[in-house]
Amino acid sequence: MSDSVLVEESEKERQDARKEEIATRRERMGAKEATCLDPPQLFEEGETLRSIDEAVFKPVESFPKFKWYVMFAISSACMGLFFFCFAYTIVEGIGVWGNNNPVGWGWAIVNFVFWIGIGHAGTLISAILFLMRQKWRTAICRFAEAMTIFAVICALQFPLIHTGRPWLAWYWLIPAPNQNNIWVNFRSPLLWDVFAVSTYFMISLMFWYSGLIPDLASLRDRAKNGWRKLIYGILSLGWSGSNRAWRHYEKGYLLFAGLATPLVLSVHSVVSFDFATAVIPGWHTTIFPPYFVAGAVFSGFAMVSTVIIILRHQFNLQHLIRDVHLELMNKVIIVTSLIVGYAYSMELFIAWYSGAMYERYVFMNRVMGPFAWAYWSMVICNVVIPQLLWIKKFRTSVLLMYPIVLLVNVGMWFERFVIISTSLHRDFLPSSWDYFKPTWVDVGLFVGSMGLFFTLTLLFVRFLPSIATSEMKAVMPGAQPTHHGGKH
Amino acid sequence: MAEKEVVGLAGMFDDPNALIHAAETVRDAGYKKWDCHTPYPVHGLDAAMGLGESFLPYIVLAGGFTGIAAALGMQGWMSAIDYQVVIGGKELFSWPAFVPITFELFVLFSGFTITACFIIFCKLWRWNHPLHDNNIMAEVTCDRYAVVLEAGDDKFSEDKARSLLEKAGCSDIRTLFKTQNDDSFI
Amino acid sequence: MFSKKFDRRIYLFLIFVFGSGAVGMTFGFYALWPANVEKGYKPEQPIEFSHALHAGDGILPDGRRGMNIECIYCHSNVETSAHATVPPTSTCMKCHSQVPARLPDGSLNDAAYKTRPQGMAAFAELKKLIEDYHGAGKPVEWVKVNDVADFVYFNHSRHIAAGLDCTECHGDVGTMDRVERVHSLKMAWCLDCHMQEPTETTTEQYKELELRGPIHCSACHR
Amino acid sequence: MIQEDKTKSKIQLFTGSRDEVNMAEWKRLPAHDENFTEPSGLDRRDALKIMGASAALAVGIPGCKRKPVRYIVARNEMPEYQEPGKVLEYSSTWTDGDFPYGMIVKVVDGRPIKIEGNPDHPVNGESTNAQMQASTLSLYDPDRMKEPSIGGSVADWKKADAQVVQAIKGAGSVVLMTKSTLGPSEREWVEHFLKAKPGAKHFVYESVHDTNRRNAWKKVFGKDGELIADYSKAKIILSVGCDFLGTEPLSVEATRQFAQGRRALDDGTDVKMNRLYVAEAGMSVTGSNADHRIRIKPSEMLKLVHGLRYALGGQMQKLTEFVEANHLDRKVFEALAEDLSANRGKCLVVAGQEMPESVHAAVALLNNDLGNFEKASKVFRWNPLASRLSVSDTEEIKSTLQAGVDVLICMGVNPVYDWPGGGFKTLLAKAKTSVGHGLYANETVSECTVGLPSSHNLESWNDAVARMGVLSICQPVIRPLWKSRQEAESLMLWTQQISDDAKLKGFKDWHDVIKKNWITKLYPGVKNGKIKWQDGLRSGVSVSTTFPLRAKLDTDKALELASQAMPEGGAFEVVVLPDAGVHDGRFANLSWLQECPDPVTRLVWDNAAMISPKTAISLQVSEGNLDQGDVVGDVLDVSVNGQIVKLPVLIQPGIADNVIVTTQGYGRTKVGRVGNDKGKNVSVLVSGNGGWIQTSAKVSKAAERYPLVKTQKYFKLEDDKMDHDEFRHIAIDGTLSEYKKDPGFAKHRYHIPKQVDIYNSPYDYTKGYKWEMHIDMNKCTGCHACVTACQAENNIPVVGKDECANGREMHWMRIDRYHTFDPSDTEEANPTVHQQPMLCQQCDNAPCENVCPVNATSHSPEGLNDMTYNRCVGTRYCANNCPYKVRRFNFYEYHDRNEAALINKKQLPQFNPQVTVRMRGVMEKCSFCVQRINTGKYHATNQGRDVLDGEIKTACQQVCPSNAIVFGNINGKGADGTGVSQVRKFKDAKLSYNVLEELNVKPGIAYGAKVRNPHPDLAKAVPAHHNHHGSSGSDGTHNHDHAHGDHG
Repeated sequence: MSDSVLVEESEKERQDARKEEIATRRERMGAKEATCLDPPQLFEEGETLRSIDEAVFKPVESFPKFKWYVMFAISSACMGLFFFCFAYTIVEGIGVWGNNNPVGWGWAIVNFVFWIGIGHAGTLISAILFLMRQKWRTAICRFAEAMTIFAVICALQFPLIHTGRPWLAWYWLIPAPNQNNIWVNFRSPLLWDVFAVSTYFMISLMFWYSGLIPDLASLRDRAKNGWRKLIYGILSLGWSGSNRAWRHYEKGYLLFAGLATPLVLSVHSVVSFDFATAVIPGWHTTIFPPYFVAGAVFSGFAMVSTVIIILRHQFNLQHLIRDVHLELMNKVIIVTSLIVGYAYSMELFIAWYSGAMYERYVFMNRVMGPFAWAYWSMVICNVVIPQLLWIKKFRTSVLLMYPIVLLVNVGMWFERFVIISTSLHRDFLPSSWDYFKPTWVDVGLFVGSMGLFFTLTLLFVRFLPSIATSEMKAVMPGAQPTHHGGKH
Repeated sequence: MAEKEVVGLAGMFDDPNALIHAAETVRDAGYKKWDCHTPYPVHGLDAAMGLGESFLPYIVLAGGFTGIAAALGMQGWMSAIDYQVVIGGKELFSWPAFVPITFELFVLFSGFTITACFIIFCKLWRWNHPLHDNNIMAEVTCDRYAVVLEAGDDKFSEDKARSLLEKAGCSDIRTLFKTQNDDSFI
Repeated sequence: MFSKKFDRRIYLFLIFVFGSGAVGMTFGFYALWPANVEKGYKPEQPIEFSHALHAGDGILPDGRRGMNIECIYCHSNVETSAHATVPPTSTCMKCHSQVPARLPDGSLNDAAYKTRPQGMAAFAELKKLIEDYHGAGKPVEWVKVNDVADFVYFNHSRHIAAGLDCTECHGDVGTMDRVERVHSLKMAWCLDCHMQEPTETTTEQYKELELRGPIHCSACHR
Repeated sequence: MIQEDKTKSKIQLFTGSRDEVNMAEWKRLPAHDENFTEPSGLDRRDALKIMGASAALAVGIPGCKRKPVRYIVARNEMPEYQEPGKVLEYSSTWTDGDFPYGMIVKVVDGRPIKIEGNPDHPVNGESTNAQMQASTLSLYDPDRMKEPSIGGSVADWKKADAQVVQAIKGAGSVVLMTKSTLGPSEREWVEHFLKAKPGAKHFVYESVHDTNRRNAWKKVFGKDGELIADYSKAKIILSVGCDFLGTEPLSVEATRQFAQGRRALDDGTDVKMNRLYVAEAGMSVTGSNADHRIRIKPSEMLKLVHGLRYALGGQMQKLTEFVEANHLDRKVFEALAEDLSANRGKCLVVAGQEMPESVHAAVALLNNDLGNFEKASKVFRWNPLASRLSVSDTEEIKSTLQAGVDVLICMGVNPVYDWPGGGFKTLLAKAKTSVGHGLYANETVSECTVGLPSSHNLESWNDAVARMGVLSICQPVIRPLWKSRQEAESLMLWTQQISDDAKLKGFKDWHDVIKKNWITKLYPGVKNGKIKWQDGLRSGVSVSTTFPLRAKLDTDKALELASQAMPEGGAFEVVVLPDAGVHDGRFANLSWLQECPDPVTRLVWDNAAMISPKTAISLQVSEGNLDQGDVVGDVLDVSVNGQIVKLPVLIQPGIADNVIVTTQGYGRTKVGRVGNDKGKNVSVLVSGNGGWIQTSAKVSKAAERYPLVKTQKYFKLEDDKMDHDEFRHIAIDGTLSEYKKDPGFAKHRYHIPKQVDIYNSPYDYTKGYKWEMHIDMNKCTGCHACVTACQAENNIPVVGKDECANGREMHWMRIDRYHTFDPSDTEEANPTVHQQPMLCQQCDNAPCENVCPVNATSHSPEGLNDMTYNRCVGTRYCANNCPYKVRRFNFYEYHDRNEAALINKKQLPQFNPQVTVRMRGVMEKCSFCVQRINTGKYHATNQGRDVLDGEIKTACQQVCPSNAIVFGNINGKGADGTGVSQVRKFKDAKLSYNVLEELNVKPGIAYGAKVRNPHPDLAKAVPAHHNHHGSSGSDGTHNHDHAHGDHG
């Protein structure tokens, strides 16, 4: 950190350079009037390759602002609460939670599904948008990928701690040779979860890290301080920007994207199998896999917006993560909101149409029963409020969209809560019906997991580039040759 | 200071079009040991350098199929052969239930294969590079492009190479020297 | 900074980390692997009772000859009960209040015989039995050697009735001066046998399943 | 020293024979000074914990590799018959309760661990009730009184005896208060005592007794004794406030007989169905089994009986007037009158012990009118030797004590707690010396000058007479754990010291007395008395057939007594009943009984003011918002004779309007850590001499609120919000006429889709053992004995009130209760009650197994759904996925967690060594008593034969008084070696159905649908919902296959 001296350049010099650059670029591109059919303007005029580097690497190369320390203090305090509640649960038992007999799964699994869902947006933005050649993804993909990893880390805490004997669960869930000669049950959706989520974590990590390598190399080469150079040097694995490497890298990255896309669909499908393969009415539904995936994308985009709006403001990245990016994300939010809205109504319709009395009852109970408050919170946050985004003003104004994306996060948490609690608390035999009330430990674990997430996020923006500069550069106007070289 | 050993020649460019042109020139000149260094992947450069499609997908596919085989083998052996635990009235080899894990392992093995390929084919096991020693690396990872001709190439001689680069339109040509003594092992 | 030497250092570092990790794991697993831990457990007992002398028929190092007493003479409930049962000290006294003890050279200890039971107490271990325990009405606290976890419900009678010999699990106790655990008595070890081809003594149900014994959970755990 | 192994002992069942306790050996049984109550070393839980911990530290240091050293502690001498781990069964008698049932005590390594009924005992047979099951728990209760005390400080027996004897010797007036359940030898020694101390008075005191009835019978039959009803012989039964299936003393026998009278399942052609009418104010177990239930205020009971008498005498008008005055259903009464008159000599009218003498007289007259006392009728027998003494007049006791006595001896009674109207403390204080003898240092004993600890039932010798010709022995199965002595022996020793009679001094101890009495009284003149004594000990009971005896009713006297009108009812009436769990409070410290749900209300750990929904509306009170998990409800100020008790509200449909029903036995203050300060003491609401019914009470809503915990919160099979069609066919019932038309109506009640498996099970269940169960809901009365038996057998922890409130009770077996209402009954006043025992269904396609990630629950080739605790990591997924919600999770370390409320470590000796004690974080559930199955199977296999039908019984099956539960091998042969096993027969019966069959989980438990037997004229009204559903049943050929086929 001792070398966090910025590359000083006199303001005038810089402006001049930029003007010059703009002029040449315009010329090269054959400037013309913009039309509405044009792709969105992803870069401000005057952006250069170097200016991107400088903007993106500034937070990494300078001391953080006071605000960063305040935020870090708060989030790490929350993280402390998480680990306290974690330890308390292990020492005392699951009894310290609100779970009871019909409602065997409470907030822990809600949080698990919630965090996994958050994570999915990262992969989606990175992989699916990459496959679809959506250039606007470049500004947010790195951050979204990091968010995936942190969200999966948060999610992974819950399946472990929610078991009654976590000290055994962590290795009994792995098909490892043992003295009992007994293996795991491959028919259990929970075991599918173990494989799906750990695969997802590994793939996300590798995908994210491969994306980071060129940027780490940039950081290495910009570093003045020896230690910094050493660390980034080791981490960048000797990346030299060689085109012989880029050739495989590009292909591999495409393959990663191609693998991550079905993976992300499969992971949330597998998570939904936890419920869909059960016999409990309200869980046993075939609509769950697509419904969960759409919900995951929905909540993930909302979470990306929630964090990235603060981030770009904090680090003055508005010119790279532009309002147009936010607007595009809001469009995805509208689409996915409609999908989940469709799923909600379809669940009710099918429950009625099926004629199965237990199924019908569960959905009537969701809408009108003791957890109706949660159901309607979910519907309002997820289906009603996002419709405001049809209005352009709401899509583009940060102040107007921020409450909406926050509420989508809330709503998606409620969605999982509704699915888990309302289905379990009243199932087949009325004799076992009961209600679920959380305890302070439940709340502490949820708030604490937020702390864990934001702590990791803050460390990430402090030490690693939060925008993929090499990818940004590649899609900059004028960055690619105007005529493609071929065999002449 | 003793005469330094020349390891290559680097031609620096500011414009991707010029780079493409230069690459085509070098390619046509028949060089084998040379490379382009860019801050981001430049479209068309592979062709300009005369490089074919990457062979990565075939290796990855093989890795993926290994994953499928491993998953089915593991699940089948553990559930139906080694210890036959009867679960929920299902057959011992109840394959529909094994599909999710098979898919996940396909992806996982493919992912590992990609990473392994990265390390091997992108030479991510090699930290040293002559560009570091000649202060060119910082430029090519930021905003400039370089065509590097290695001294190891059969056709390489410093003068010919320099003139080739000049012909390709390069105005900033730098000689790459071997600067560090690497004889000792540690 | 980034020289070939640098690369080599990194390779060395990685080799060291992964290598020591692998060695450590291998060693750790071997050392902690329950079968390796459990086997060979040979604790000191409150009375140095020699199974070799009582149950064996070989010659002991001190020249005495084993008496070849049937296991069931002392472990009398093994055919009817879940427990083989360690005998009460009164079982020892059935003989030791009557039979003369032998001196290390194998000759009869006539003095002991004449002045029994006080004379026999000359033998330190027998003295413990006769005076410290049986005489004082104190039970002997034998250290458990062949022990399974509390959630394992092993039934001796069923195994004896199925034709197993004591030695199949307990080893050749007749050669042990001090009893030692020869098998891990872990689940995997039990299954080695239970998953074998059925024998004649196997019940019909398990014959159909082509098993020697049951392998479902409630057979042993409840 | 009593265990082969300090840490555990594993036992083989079925090797035990019922043996006499050799006296010499008995003295060697473990006592308090040995390491019995403080097991050193590790127990199972510790071992489990260490396992877990060491696994958690899997990469720990190799040095700490071995588990803790464990020992085998070999005895010096093995007591006769004992083998380590072997179950010894001793015959004995239950003297703790209000009726001396015969029992078998299972003893392992010197520890009594389980109680079963004595099959040789003619009254209860193999069945028991819940309280008997808890006997072993009370034996080890660490809160028992452990040594004598004088003036509040600890003393030894010598000193205490000296003081008592001295006080008696110097006293002018001595009062001896005992309980009513004294055995013949005890009664004899009370006589000896009274003879030895002239001026001494003996009072019999109980807070729950049947003396009202006994006194009435004495008056109208002219002799002391009791009428014993045989419910199996009656075709029509009318209960006038009589809970003969619940809290009445003979309920175990009555339940069996009642169930014998309701046979529909065994064979479609052999239907035997009595009809039960119940007129009651509260909602009792009996009422919940009624075919017709009449909700009526207690003050109207006498009029009801008289009305019926008139109606039978042809004066229907009187009955009609009564019916109309009480807004009752005239049709029910017409049906009742018709049924009674059509079944003369084959019907039964019984009145509850709470009823005043006049009602009993009127009922006797009614029975007499119906010819039930005639010789040809077999429904009643006269028993001149009742098991219990009549209690003394409380006014007489009061006046005697108020006059001041020198010595007051309270033996096994607790009047300070339960004296009617309260205030015994001041009476006690008037005695110069007071002696309290009790199991606990209870409210009375702690107030006495001399407090003496009584030995427990299982530590005592005694004899008991169940009825004429049934004499049983109570023998100790363990030496007293504490420095206690049984009450009778104290009385004997004191009598010996104050008496001059040399004959009395010949007895060394109470064992001598019992032995001598047994030999000389039962077998006078028999030479080899000792053999007879040993036979007696072996079987536990001596039965001589002197029955049936008859009594002649003195109708004039009966008419006179029956004309004593009951006081007119006020705005509110209060009925105080004995509690189904803690009875009169004597079992208050037994956590099993505290947590055993009330058979009717499912209330645990409390008593309450039970009121009807309509009364709740008029009083503007509620139970709290149960929908939102809020159990804190309103409290009522119930005031009787100026005494106010604050009782929390429990709304129970079926209770008569404006009647408050509550139960005794709560509000104990000095019983122990479990029972103290639980519920409210309602003894102040009772007036002396059996005044449990208060016709003029004041009731108002109190300011405070109180949480009441029920283990079941929802009782309806349909939901209000839904269409009326949305009826859950879980507990299926039908009427007798419906059954006769279509015996398989249970399967036709609703549409079950065709079921297809995509997998074939690897097991062939048609061969070998396949354990299955059948539960006949026709027989089950919902008495909850099975719930407690299961708890005793399987080491099931008690969780406490707060945890129950959170829905975390651990009972492996529960009895679900559902209410349905007639559509015309909009107030939900009079429910039709369904009782359905619910336990693990051992599904062949078990949904729980599929979801366990670690194979902790899997299927055995014998059809059992195995739960392997040691493999379980506690994901709770299995519990979620169980459609029956029968899996229970250890949210905490319940066996250790709460010192005060729960079974703590000192009760460890009660644990069944055959069953793993589960640690925290582990799922558990009913295993079909797999420990019994395995040991039974080993036993048979070692002998080279198959298990016989009925050889293996589950704990719930064994205890069930009505034999509602049948368990066995579905592929097996009958007990006689031919045909098919009983469970197969029952499961193949047409009435049998599976709960939630449409899920295709293939449950291993089938239920026999309940056949109700309403009067044919009234059959339409009950049950309520069936007109809407399924096939009409009019087509007799509409069989099961058809129902499947047409929609598949």
